[in-house]
Amino acid sequence: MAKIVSLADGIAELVHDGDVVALEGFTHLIPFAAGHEIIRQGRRGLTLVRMTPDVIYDQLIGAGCASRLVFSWGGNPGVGSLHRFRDAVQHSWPAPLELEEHSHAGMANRYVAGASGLPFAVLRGYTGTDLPRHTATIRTVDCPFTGETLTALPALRPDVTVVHAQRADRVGNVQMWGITGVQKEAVLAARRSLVTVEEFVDELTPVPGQVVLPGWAITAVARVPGGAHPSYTQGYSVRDNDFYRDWDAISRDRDTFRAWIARHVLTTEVPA
Amino acid sequence: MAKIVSLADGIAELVHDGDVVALEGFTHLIPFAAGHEIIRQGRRGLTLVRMTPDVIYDQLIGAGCASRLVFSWGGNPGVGSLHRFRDAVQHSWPAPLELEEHSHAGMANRYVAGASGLPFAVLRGYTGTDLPRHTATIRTVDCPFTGETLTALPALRPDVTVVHAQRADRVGNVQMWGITGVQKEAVLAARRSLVTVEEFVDELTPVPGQVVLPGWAITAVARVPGGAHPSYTQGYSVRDNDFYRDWDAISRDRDTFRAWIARHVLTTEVPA
Amino acid sequence: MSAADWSADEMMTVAAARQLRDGTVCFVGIGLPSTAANLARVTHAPGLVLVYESGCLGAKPDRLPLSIGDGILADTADAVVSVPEVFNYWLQPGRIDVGFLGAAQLDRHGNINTTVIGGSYADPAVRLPGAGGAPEIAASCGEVVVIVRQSRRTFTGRVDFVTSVGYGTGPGDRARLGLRGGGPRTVITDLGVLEPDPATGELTLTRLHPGVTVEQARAATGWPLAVADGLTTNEPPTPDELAALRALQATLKATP
Amino acid sequence: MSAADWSADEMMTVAAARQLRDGTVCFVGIGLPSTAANLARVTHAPGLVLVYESGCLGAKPDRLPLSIGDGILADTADAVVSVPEVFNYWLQPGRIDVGFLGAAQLDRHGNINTTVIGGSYADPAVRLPGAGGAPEIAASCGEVVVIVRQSRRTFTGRVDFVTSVGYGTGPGDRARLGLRGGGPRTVITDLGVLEPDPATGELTLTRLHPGVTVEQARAATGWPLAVADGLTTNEPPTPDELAALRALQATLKATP
Repeated sequence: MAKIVSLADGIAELVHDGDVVALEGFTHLIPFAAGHEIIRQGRRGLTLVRMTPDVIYDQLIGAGCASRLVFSWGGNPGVGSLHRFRDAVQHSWPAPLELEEHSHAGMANRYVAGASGLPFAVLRGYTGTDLPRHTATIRTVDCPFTGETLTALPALRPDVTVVHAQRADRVGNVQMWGITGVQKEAVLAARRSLVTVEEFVDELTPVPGQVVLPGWAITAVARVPGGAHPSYTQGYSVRDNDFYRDWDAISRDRDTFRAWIARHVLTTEVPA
Repeated sequence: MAKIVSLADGIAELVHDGDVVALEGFTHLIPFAAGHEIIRQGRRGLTLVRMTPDVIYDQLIGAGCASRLVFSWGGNPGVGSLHRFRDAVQHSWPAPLELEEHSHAGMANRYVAGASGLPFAVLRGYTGTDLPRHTATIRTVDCPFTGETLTALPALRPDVTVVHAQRADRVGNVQMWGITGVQKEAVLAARRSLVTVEEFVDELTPVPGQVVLPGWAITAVARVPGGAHPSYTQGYSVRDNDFYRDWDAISRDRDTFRAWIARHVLTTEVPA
Repeated sequence: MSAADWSADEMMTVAAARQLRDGTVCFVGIGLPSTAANLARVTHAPGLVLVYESGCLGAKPDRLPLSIGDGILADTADAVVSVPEVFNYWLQPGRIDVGFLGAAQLDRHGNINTTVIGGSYADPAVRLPGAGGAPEIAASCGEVVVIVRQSRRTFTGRVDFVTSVGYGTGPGDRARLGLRGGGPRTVITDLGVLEPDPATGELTLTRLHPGVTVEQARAATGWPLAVADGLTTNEPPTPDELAALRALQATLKATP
Repeated sequence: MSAADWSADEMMTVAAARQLRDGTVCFVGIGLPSTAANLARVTHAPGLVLVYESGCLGAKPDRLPLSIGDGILADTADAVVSVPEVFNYWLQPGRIDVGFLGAAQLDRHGNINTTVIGGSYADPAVRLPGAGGAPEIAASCGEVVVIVRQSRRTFTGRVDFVTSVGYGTGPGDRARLGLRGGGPRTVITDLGVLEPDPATGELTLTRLHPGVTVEQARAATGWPLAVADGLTTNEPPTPDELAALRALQATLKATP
């Protein structure tokens, strides 16, 4: 049975300096509010894990929370580059950022292996690319039946995974629907987990396309209405596409970025 | 886009003597009518694949369709033994039945590997049991990162998989819900597939817990109302528990069994 | 209540239900395990989480399911997942606290046979259903509870086929094999309860059901049965337990 | 229609849409590929199946999605599956006929770079987003269509980083690497179309857009561009194609 907590308490209890932290959500249901709370609480030295480090990771990186990034695609979807990510990689600002770079298929399978209690994943991937030259966590394994060589990747086991979902019931069973990405796997792969939800309800009426995560498989649930903004929560909010476009200008300059964080993250619970 | 066929044409076109055939359905949605059509068409030398060979495989084995069985649990659920299966194994009646025996976890993962286009599956399983002494398709693989030894199994790639579902639309998109077992994986692992459905509808209204198989991933769909009887189809029919109990007596004796098959399978399209 | 008021099977089921602590997650097979788990849920363990291998997580049936894939399980589950998922995401990583297993043969180290008896594997005297989910349940659950009627045929010195591993040939075997779960901590029979001796891993009689003697238990065991120093006698079923159990079993007959 | 009536980007998108046969299954990225695939669907290929890596199979959006995880994709899909499933059950086994890819750099053998440009991997001049789904799309789809604006900076003799494999260093490389898909069969630019020479695997100019010259294409290519013997000129966008494309693009502006 998951513990019901406030966002601030949940982050304080579950996310520690130096942790391996995954915030997942594939365009939809990105746990922005939780990311902002991590910035507010000043976490340092995090290894951030995420298939698509987009604006939320740009913010965490620019705010100096991260020392390492495990990822497969780092961009502002539909807009362009992540300037804080680039600045960290190209100029070590505000701190050097070590990269562990994979493909989507690889990251997804690494979470699957983690969720399955296996030490590694097998897939057809990476072959012929330059990724294995630079990423130490890409190896091969031979099929014991056909002899064929396949790609092997180590399981992802974050210290903590944070996701956002539509709702939860009073014992912390979590329900999400729409595009649910790799969230189930990311939660089950982690040692601890925090789910932010739009609301608590007495009963989780079944919804087509739902993924339900039982409360006993989750560490804590926090009510954070609008917790995915500027990402969206199907059935609750729409994506703030303007914000994603605006982020390009906000994040391009270090001072503009710092001013934005000071005003919208450090001084408020949830950004307007 | 799946082809819409009659059951008889579907079986005639897709199931050939000597094929590796999987009929899946986990208590729910077992494609009995399709199995009966295979008996009526007199297929021989089949390798039957199924996690839980229950009454439908008892019938196929007793009718002489099978020469090999790949499985993980062969019984009449909640009732007892499968007498035709036992008779084939213990007395080679009506024909010898070669066994390839696995566990549920193993069979499920073999389908997953087949559906994923991988030659093998990795799991924690079988260790310390006597299964690897007798089943050649259980080997080991070492994790290239931790050195840990895990169990490896070859992918299942049936020539044809047959499943039953609630309904399909006019282009053969198939919708099933309730307990959906390993059916998606079994269909996607197969070279060809046939889905029997309760009905065709113009539009597949979303249903909580649904699994939708796109028509372009299925070979053929046939309308067979009641095609899961005496198993059940959630939302359409309930399980005929009496039949499962009665089967114990029907199947215990070779002649009683033959008379039942003659009367209920060979002379009718769908058993009453 | 006196022994005349309840059967040995009822005592066995009640003893199994008592074994389940509230709030734990339990992997349930059909038959006695399902009855015991549901009895626990309607008596002392309302927060018991039932997981069925058909993919039903947190099923809360208001009648006994007739099969592992009974529609009532899907209808009342917190989540219905695929069969690969239930094994890979839920059982394999050790998320299940207690696994229930039956046995056609059980040996002194808690190894279980549900595959073949007598003859050889290729030409057995009796062909049984086989493994199902049992090998991985036995390997991966926090602990295993075996429910089985006790007889010399079933309780054998060495099983004819190891379908599911208990303690192998003794202590250390599970660790050597890399099995992560705790193994069979409790064997509940119609005569009493056996538990592994921590030093030897051998199943030892630790509790008797009311009215059963050590001699009866020894007579129904195919190896020289060790008896624990602190041998106790189980409390008989309470009227509440018995009423709840019989109400549950009546639902079986009421289901078409 | 004359060139004054449409832009080079419109011609590129129309040419890409024409490449898609009705009834095929197409793995679509956001931006130009999504626009082209949706244009094909509203014009000549109503039965085109769009698969988005966010897990939406058979999406039928009535406006252009703004991101790969736009809610309109889930709302209109035949099925929404998890991200692991879309890669493992749908892409990896070769169920996708056509994969669309963009490129920051593309070399003469169709290898693609979307990772780093200049400097070293550890200290690059420009850090790009990285691989995303591209390496496995390039490996496993029946064929790949690359859509990219042509310039000497982008069309380079050798990519700085191989993110996604085209024909490696030449014919035979894909087979040697065990890549099961056909590789990049078509590269569509704002100037024309390049296709691999079957003998060498080298991208060769096979079609020009109306009004574009071979010299322009050569000037925008960082290697000595081979020109096919049967070089043809694409039909300009038809009024219907152009109207449909502009109607689609207007939906982008209408979405909040």
